[in-house]
Amino acid sequence: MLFLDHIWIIPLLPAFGGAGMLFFGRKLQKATVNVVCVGMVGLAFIMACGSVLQYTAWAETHSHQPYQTILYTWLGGDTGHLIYPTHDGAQAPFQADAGLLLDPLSSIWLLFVTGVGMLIHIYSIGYMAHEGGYYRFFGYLNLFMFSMLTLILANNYVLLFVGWEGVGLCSYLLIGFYFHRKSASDAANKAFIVNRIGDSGFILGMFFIAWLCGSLRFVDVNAFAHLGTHSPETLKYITAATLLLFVGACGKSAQLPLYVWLPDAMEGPTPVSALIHAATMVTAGVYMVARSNALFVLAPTSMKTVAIVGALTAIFAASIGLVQNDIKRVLAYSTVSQLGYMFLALGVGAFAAGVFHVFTHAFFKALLFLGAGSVIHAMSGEQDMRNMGALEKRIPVTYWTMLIATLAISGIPPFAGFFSKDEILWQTWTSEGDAYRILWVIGYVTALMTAFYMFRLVYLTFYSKPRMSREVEHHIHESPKSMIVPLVILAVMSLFAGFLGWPRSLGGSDHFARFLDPVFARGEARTLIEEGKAGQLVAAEKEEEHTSPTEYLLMVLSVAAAGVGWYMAKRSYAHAHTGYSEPIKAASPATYKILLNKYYVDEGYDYLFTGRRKIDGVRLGAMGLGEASSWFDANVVDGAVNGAGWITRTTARLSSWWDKWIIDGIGVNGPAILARMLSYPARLFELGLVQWYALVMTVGLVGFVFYYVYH
Amino acid sequence: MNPPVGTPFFFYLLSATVLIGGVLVITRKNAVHSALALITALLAQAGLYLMLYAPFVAGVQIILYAGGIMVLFLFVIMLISIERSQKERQFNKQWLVGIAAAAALGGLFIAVYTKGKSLFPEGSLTYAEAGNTQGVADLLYSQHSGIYMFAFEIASLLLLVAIIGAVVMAKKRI
Amino acid sequence: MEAMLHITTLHYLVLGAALFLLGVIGVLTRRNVVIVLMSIELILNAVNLNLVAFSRYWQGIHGSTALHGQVFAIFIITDAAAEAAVGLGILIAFFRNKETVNVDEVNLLKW
Amino acid sequence: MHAIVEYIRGYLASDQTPGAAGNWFWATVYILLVFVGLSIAVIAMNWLERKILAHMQVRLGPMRVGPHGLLQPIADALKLLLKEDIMPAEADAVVFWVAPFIVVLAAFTVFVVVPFGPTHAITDMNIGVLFMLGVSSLAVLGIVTAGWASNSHYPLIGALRSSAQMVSYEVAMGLAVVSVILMTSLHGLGLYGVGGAASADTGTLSMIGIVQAQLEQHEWFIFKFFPLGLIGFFIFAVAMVAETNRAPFDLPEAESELTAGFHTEYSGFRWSLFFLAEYSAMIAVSSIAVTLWLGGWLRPFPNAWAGPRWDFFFSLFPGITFLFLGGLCFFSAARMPKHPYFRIQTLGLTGFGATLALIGLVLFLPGVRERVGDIFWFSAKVAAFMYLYIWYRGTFPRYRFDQLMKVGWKVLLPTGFALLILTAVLGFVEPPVAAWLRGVL
Repeated sequence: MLFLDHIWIIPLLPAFGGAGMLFFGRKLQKATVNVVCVGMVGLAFIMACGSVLQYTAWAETHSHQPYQTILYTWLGGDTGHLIYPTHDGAQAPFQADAGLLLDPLSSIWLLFVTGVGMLIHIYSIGYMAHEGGYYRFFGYLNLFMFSMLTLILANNYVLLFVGWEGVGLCSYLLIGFYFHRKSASDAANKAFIVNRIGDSGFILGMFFIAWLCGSLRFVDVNAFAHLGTHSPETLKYITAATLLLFVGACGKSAQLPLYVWLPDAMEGPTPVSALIHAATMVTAGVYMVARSNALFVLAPTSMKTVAIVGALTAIFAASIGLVQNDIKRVLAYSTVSQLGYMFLALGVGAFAAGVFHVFTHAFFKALLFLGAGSVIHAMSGEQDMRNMGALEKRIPVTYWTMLIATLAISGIPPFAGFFSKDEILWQTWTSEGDAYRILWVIGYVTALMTAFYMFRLVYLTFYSKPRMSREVEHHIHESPKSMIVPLVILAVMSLFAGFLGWPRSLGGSDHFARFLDPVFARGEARTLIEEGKAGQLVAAEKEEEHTSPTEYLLMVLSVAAAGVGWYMAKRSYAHAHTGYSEPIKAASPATYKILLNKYYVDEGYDYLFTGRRKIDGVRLGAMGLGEASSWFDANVVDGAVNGAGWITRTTARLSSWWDKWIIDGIGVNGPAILARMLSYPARLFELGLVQWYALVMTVGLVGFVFYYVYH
Repeated sequence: MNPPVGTPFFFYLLSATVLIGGVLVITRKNAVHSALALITALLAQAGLYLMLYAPFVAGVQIILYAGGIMVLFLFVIMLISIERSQKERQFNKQWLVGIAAAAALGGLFIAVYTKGKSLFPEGSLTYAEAGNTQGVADLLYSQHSGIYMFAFEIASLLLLVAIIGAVVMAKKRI
Repeated sequence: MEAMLHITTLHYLVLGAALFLLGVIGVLTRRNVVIVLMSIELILNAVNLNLVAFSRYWQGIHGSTALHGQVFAIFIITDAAAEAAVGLGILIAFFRNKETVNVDEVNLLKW
Repeated sequence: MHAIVEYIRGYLASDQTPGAAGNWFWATVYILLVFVGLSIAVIAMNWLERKILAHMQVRLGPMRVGPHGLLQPIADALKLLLKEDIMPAEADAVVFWVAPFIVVLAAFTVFVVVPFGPTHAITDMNIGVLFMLGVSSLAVLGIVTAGWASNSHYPLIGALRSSAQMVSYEVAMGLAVVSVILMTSLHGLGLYGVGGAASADTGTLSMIGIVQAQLEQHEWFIFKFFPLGLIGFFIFAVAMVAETNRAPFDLPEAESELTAGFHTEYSGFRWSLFFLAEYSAMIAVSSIAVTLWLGGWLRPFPNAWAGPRWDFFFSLFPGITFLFLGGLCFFSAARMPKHPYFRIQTLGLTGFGATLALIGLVLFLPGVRERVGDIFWFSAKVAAFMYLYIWYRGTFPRYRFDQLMKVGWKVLLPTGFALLILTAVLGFVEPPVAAWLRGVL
């Protein structure tokens, strides 16, 4: 068990790389930076593969337990401090280990985070070659890898939260990588602050769990959830805890209403967008909810909330994406939308399907972003799709790989996206309760929109007529090898990753869901037996029985939606000239304006929370309240404080006078003056000449010897 | 081993050299002459050490005093010009009192030695000088009988402090 | 004459005392700092001479390993080296500031 | 009368140095021998240095006075003795007069403890090495006073340079020597050990004792704890050149900068004393190096090639050497021009060669043969050093003063400290490790 026993090395590798870069990077050559950073992540990837392989072997003989290793306790523990009462009155120590946990769920994250991370590192070598702060960029990236791996491998909520905050920090640093640009630093601040709102929910949820279970380890929490005999009171608390956790997930994974930071995060370099804001970090929320599935299953209200928020986010972001012109922004909204899909899956209890979508999404979305980066690279930094066009022949590799990714995200078989998306829609449909049919409809429309805006992107970029300036056109070139190779690898993965989850209905065996069974199924089965009423949420168990004609029908329908979206995009944009017209604008200018301005959500937030916009010079909302309380503080509270201060000062002055003239004057200086006057005669004896002292010494010596000889 | 030859003769010869050297040290106007007289006295004293069967101390006396410290003295004397001081008074105002005090001390010494004459009765003793260095080393470093090991370390510390002190004192800018 | 021909420890002690007195006179009366420092060396040497003489005396009583006096002499030579280095360092600093080497022109310590 | 003869003959049976045996007669004889030998060596060095330097620069060197200039040093000596002895008016007379004698005294006194053989030393002191270092360091006093007493600028600068230089390099020199003294106490049969186990674990400062330690430990100290011994030897070899103020460290008398340094104002007999002292000091420090690192009087491979046959073989070397030199003279004489003007030269050279050959034949006599082997090997090793000195002078450019100080304080001194520590550590650690290794193997 070489790799499994030393699994703690995996996060430490990029940590070393990152620390090395941030401490000594300034002096290093670019080649050294490459070798160290990419090498560290590559090693981490190799170790991750080895660990997962060994884990599968290990799990066979350990009844599919999670593999857990605790290095040491870094907070609380047996010290006797930090003891608190839990909800049933028992005393429990607050404890957080530096412990690692590997189970199928974290295995999947581990593999694609290190794998995609490595590819994006390689890509960055080419993409960042001519940028300043090269070592800083790679240092941040490695630091991010460390945080993300900590998050994934954590065996308790507190350590997970450490990784959670770590990736937040790296996200902040990388969004603001071009910190001399105001928009970039604003975007970084926005991401950071919005995430903190979510984190506050997460922390509260964590405390709830600690209070409920007496422990924050996942195994203990799961054991608590599987206990089965929960009073209605406890179930309410669990609902509250899971809702709070979901707030955290909303922040990190950009769900309504906290999604606003993600589109702005595109200010960072493109590899960062691909790695952090598409493939890995934003799925942390999904991971956290999936990790807490045992608790969520116990709280139907939370599940419904998750599903509804997910579905709404999906369609909301997709509709915005229809009209955006910035190539990266389209992809950003697409990411938000796909994240919505994932939460929809989690909300309807199809955890495996959600995770599967995360997995496939990581590849094709990273590919899309990297492809977009390659396009931007070719276009000398131009990001506006209105100024592109007809790049198909000029950058063929980028074109082909992006086309594959587009087919994948649109859900066209047999590309990866088809399997995961179809699975989600199918699970939504089969959930009991009519309301879920509405969610299905929303998801279905979103799928159509997805196909439309993705093909819109492809047509505007690669087909149609060239709309760029002559100068830019002259410089178009295919990207260097280090950028192309990751694109190709990711394209291959986008093509084949879906086969892991080939559904039973099409004659497959759905390896992916099977692999995840130990994480999700057991809890659900027990809940089903003991609760009965939670049955409608448990779809995974029953899917084998439901291989019905409906499923094939839905499959055909979703493929049809993708086809329709493709066709509409082709008709509108296949021959777009300079000054082409948007079809939505033609149909309804008002809708177009609302969509283009993103439903005015940012402006609304400015009025309500940030106080950046005022009405008649008066701030509204949270900041207005702040200003009012500030006035109260300045005039009333501080006035009282100043009054107290004045009284103190007057007293002190009196006391000072007394000290100076009475105590110091008579008490202290008096004796000193006396001593000086008395010591004046003794001073006359001191000549300050060394030899005089020596003479006195000699005379003293004579005296002593005389005394000892003749006494 | 044959008894050393002419011990009293050499003793008186070397003693005379030492004393004359000492007198010259404190009477010469020119500091270089003083230093040369001191070197002579020191070398003669090294000879006395040899007569006392202390060859190691004699060797240290030669290499450290005559070869090291006195070179330092000469070096410093040459660095500071002393033409002016040669024309000035050589003795300070208290010289008479100083000599008187020293004479009193000398008188007391005489008194003490006349009183305690019988304390050191033996004549010329001969001891092996063969193991002298090894014996001194034994006292300084040996694991069991090295009772001066700590003192030795302290002495090395003292030297370190002296090095730093001398540099700090003498260097214009550090 | 018999006493003159047998060199006893006392002979060395008398020589040491004489050397010591010479050193004391030098320290007490000379103005030149260099010579004062040299006189201090004389004093230290007088002490060393006594110590080595005592060492021989004790060797006569306790055998040839009673070398404590010689060890002390070596320590004193070490100290003399340190003293000379620091003393001459002070002397150079002093000369640089006051352009003189006369010790009775330094009495700043008085104030 | 009989007693006196017995006194003289009695020593020959003993195996001690005359000093240790307390034999005044032989001590005086040895002193005279050393003095005469040293004077001859200095004269020979004078001639050799001029000839070798000349040949290195593709010149002939002195050729006129005597055959191949053989009588040149004698002529020079005569000239120096007869020259007027000048003393500058402003010089400090007494000190000016005393200074060269201090230098000469220091250079010659050193030879009291130099061991030309197990019994061929004037005396064997318990503190031999310390004595040599101490007394040779006294030379600096003479140089400093000479420079100061001249009351002139160049000599004073030369004197200051000399004192700084010699005090600096003495430290490095002492460290190298101490490492050897440490080695004498490390008898342990470790990885490096090839000799027999020793009786006691005490070291020695005695010159004879050091050579005997090398004999006992079956290796010259230059090879001991390889490469530590070699490094120590290197430090010493550099420091000793600096100590003797020879090229490339001849800054105190750098002629291009200071005319002649500390002896600029000296002339005639006094100048020749400085000359004598310089060469004696060179021989003295070379003797230290030979004794400490190169096995002193030991012939090559005294342990591996032991036995009467080998002894006989190696005892032939002194005679062969002299015969060879004599042969060289005959050869040169034969090649002299046949012109009558050269008759005296040819005759002189033949006579000289005959003398050398005669000495060589005498050295083959059994009684002599067995007694001079030690002296021969010692002198041969020292002679190699002497040649090195000349070679340095012929090849190396002079150092700048700050570079000189840098080498002394920043290179040799730290290396010396490291060497000392490593020697101690190795001596302490190596025997058990070696024993363990042997156990493993």
